[in-house]
Amino acid sequence: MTPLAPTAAPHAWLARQSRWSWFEVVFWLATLLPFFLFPTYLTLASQVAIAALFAISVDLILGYAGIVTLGHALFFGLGAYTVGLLSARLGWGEPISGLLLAGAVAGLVGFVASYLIVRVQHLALIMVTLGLGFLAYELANAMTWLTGGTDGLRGVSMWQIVGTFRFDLWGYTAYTYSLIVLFLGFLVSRTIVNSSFGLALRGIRENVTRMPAIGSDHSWHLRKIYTISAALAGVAGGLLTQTTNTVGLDVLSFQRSADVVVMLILGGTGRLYGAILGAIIFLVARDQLAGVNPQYWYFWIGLLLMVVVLFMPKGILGFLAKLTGRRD
Amino acid sequence: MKTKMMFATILAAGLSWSVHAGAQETVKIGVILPYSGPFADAANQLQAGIDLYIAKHGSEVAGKTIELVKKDTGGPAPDVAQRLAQELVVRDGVDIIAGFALTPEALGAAPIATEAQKLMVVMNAATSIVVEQSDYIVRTGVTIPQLNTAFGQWAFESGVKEAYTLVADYGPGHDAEKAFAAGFTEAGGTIVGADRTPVANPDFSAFVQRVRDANPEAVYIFVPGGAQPAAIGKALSDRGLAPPDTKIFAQGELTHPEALESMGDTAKGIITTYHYSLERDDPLNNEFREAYREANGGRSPDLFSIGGYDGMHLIYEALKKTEGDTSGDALIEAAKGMAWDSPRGPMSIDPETRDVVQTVYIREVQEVDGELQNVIIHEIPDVKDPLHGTQ
Amino acid sequence: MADQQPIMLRTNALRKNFGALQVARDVSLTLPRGCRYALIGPNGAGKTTLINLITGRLKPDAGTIELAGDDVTATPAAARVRKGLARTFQINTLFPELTPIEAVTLAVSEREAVAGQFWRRLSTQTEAIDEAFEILTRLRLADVATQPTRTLAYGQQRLLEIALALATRPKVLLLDEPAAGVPKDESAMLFSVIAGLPEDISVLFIEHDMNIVFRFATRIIVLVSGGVLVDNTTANIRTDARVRDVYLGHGAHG
Amino acid sequence: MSNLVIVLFDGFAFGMLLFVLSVGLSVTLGMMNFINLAHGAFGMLGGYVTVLVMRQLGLPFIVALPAAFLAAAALSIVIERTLFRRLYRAGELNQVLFTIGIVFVATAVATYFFGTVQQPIRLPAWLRGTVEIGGIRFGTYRLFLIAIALAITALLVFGIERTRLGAQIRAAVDNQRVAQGLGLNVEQIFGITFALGSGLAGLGGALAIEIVGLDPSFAFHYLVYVLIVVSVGGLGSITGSFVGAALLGIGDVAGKYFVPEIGSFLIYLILVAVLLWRPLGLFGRR
Repeated sequence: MTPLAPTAAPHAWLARQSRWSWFEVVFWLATLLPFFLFPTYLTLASQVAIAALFAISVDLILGYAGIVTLGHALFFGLGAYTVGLLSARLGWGEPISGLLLAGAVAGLVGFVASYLIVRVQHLALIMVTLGLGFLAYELANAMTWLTGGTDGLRGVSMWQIVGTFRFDLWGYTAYTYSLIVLFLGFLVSRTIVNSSFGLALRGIRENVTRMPAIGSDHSWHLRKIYTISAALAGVAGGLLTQTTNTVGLDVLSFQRSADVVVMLILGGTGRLYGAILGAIIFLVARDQLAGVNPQYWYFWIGLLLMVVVLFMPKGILGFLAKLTGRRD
Repeated sequence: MKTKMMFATILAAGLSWSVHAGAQETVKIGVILPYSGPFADAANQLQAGIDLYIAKHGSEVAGKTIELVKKDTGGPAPDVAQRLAQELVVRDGVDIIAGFALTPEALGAAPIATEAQKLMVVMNAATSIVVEQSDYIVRTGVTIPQLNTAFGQWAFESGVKEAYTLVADYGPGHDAEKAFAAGFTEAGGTIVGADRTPVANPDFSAFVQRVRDANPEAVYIFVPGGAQPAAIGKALSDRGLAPPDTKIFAQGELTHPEALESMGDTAKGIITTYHYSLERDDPLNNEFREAYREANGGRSPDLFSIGGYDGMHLIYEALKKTEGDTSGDALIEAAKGMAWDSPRGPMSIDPETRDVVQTVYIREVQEVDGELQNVIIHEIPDVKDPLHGTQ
Repeated sequence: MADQQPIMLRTNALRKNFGALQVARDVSLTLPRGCRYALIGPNGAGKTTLINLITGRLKPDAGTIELAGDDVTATPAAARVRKGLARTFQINTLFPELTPIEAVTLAVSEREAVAGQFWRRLSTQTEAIDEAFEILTRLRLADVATQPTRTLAYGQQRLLEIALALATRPKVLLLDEPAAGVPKDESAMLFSVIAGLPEDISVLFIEHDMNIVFRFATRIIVLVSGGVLVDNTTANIRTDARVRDVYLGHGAHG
Repeated sequence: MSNLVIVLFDGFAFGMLLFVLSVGLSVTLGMMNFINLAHGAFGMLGGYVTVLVMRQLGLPFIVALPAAFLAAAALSIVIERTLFRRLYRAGELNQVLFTIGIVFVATAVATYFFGTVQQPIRLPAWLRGTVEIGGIRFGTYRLFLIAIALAITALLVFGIERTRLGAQIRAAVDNQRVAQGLGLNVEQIFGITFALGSGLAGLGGALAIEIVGLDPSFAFHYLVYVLIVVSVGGLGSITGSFVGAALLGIGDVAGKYFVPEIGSFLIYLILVAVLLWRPLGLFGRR
């Protein structure tokens, strides 16, 4: 190694950590491929984009701050119901303001919940998130007069985006719109993880007991990222409502909370792209396997999860990174 | 904008070509069901009904071949059902969408039927409002008010004056509670108490004890099929709530064959309302039942099976009537007013509401030749869903 | 000379029990500005416990702690650090996957209250990075500044412990066996780094090697069974018979 | 008054079922820190073995119970030796992902062999109906459940307190490294404990059929209840699991009885409240 000028070295190195690589450029260009290659898969693609955004929101807390959650559907569902109720009960179907409000509502509840979350660790943390998720589900079921209960909320209809683009049957609008929101959400998340705040989160993940000894009020950091993550999950939920015109209790279900964690670990945590890759692999595999056999597809998904753990302990993206010899 | 138009043109061209090419000899039916997840059993039974109909009547109709495209929601998941319906139309070029064991999934897919102008056959989802969501929906299953309003009326006429209702705390349960209470109170009866049990409820003892405390003349029960019927049945008998001291009324799920096997003699005397009665002695039904058991390793058909079976019948007959025209408008016109003899008994499609009209059977669990059966004690013919037009 | 300096840290009758075991018995200490004090005592004397009490990791059952004249007994650990009370750990307590430059920059930005800025790229926090690199250079860690901590040599990790503490710009620095596990020749180097710390920092260090203690400490506090046995200048301790009996008698490496 | 007694009794019996299902997970989680979300799958296996033994072999229920225990224990040994062993040092997330994968596979396999239908069993006559004690009718099967759970608790407590293996297990739960230092073969102890815990889950699955039924979704559905018991009770503690399970069972049933409006919330409210008050669970240490 050639010695670098003492001050330039760390700056250059740190700048390199957050620089856009050509992998990323290629990846985002590739997200446009469905328009050309799989035009009949655009609705699936839009749901993949939504799941990816949701998985990114979980990656922010799980992958970067080490908060394991089995109840993040709480915020996804809040966003979904916010948009749904706005349209069905108040007649407001404007998509962009709806999304912002979905994020705000979910973020607000996330902020309140974060006071509980930072009090517990390990198994207790997982179980508290799980408990809160179930409480939200049961609450939505109990408030059938508002939410429509298990039948789902009826009467949701979205206006055209910026007054021009109608949500069409083929999913052009849905995918374009979801992709743009995903990209924006990704940019926000990327900015966060590459900031000094992101560094503090990694510090918490790496060694939470050291944080107070360097003067860090880490529970405030945790509350902050939890709130941001909740807001992002809410946006993802709102997006689902807007692109499907439906909201059912399943947006709040334990299944959804568990699936998103599975997607994230599958792809690889703490990398943002792992969340996206995991969502793609999980949902596409599921779609294709269920197409072959609608009854037993989860056998193969289960096998996939086991194989990934045994042979790619850092997720699929971690495995790929290792193959190409890149630093984590 | 320009490129977007270009995509759209290419896509539309591609689509119309594929749909056109397909339309020559096959009729594609997209089946949307929760094949995996908590409602997998419903999906499997419904699919078995569909398969039996095709096996029996061949896959050729009106000169075309029937082809099924199955899609799993893993649900209840209205958003997935919506997407799958969209994909079936756009990607697979189906002519008809069918299935729908669960109300939220039918509601999710309904707008697609309207937009794509495709016939949508709801084979089970049992909430009244389902058929109102699109002009292209027709239902071949049952509606909960249809079964329970008439049942409530009959219950009062049979001499019961006071009843307690205990239903699962979700859409269908709420509907059942409302429908039974409406029929019962309109006839002159009184509801002395009403409780709702959590949908994912492993243990009923607390609720049953509440019923016991109220000591009503009769209790009306609605629980989803699966594990809960046997569980609540046993909890009732453990608390000494059993006919004839306390009458037990329920929708037919409570006494399905597996539940009867598990409950044993304690099930005797339970009275249920249903549109399909397994042991009803009728040549059509006997043949259907035996063929079904043979094809499914001895498993008996249930409400899902008969919904799927009759749903296929409706599709076949409608296609014959339109001579193979698969447009949604032609098919829905053909379906309106259609009447036929099903293994469940005579049934028809209401030309106004496109909803199912059928006989409601009141049955009592009795021992016949050493086996517990639901024996029909009363029939109410040509029952329509009482809620249409009232909401 | 140090005795004329203002008192930076004072503990008044600190007491802590773990069940029936008394691990701190009315410990009263004063650290003037710029001091170089050593805390010695046999294993289990309660030295680390005392540091944990002072830094707020443990709550005392009785007694008070003053930092630069302010009572900080009820102040959370992180806030004490921000007020200028830093420590290192006997067992490496680092961030394995972070590089030293990242870890120290983190500590600097926590001090400067910019660690919560999530909208600015880390690499644009130039001042924090400059300062972090300056600290690393001072502690001879510049060469490994961009390697993950877990790949560093053990001695380098010990230095990083100190670097992290320095990044908080402490007024009082408590070093819990900074040379623990470090070979003898390297530990001398390590202490020469400590000796070279800014003169206005008050340093209290735990160390077993009496040669090092006598060389670097101006005053020595001997802790036995949770209580202060002796608190005196190095010169006086050398000749104190009690210290020889209870502590040195047990062997300097006890 | 008699209402209260019967509600407490029913709740306690349900709690005991949860106890048998979950105690194994509590001990293995406490010992090896291995997060086994497939624990419920062993319960499901026990259930299906019971159904097979009773239907195909025509053997009585009381014979099916030990068969369920043995089958689950035996399979768990195989899986522990071949698969789980590789994951002890893997992160908790990988353990979660892997064992969820097993749940998926187990569910699919159960569907393949048994279909999605409910599997009813016919209890022997002496377990059906009710017994009247002091004018209150108690469900016979629930009495049986309580008796079995108490017997298991007694055996476990006795075994852990008084036997050599028990002492080794205690040592391993308390501190794995120290136990290893004392020359104990921690992996072997863990293997045995794991088999025992899975066997108990299998037994729990067999006992559960009568109360909650059995179908392929069992593994996933009851996982949630098992996790709640384990976290409320505290890891590695048999007493904790017992008290946690009893508390949840009674809380669930009593809540539904007295305030049915929030019946479905109560179990989760208890969960969150207990963990915020005592993050390590009621009897958790460390």
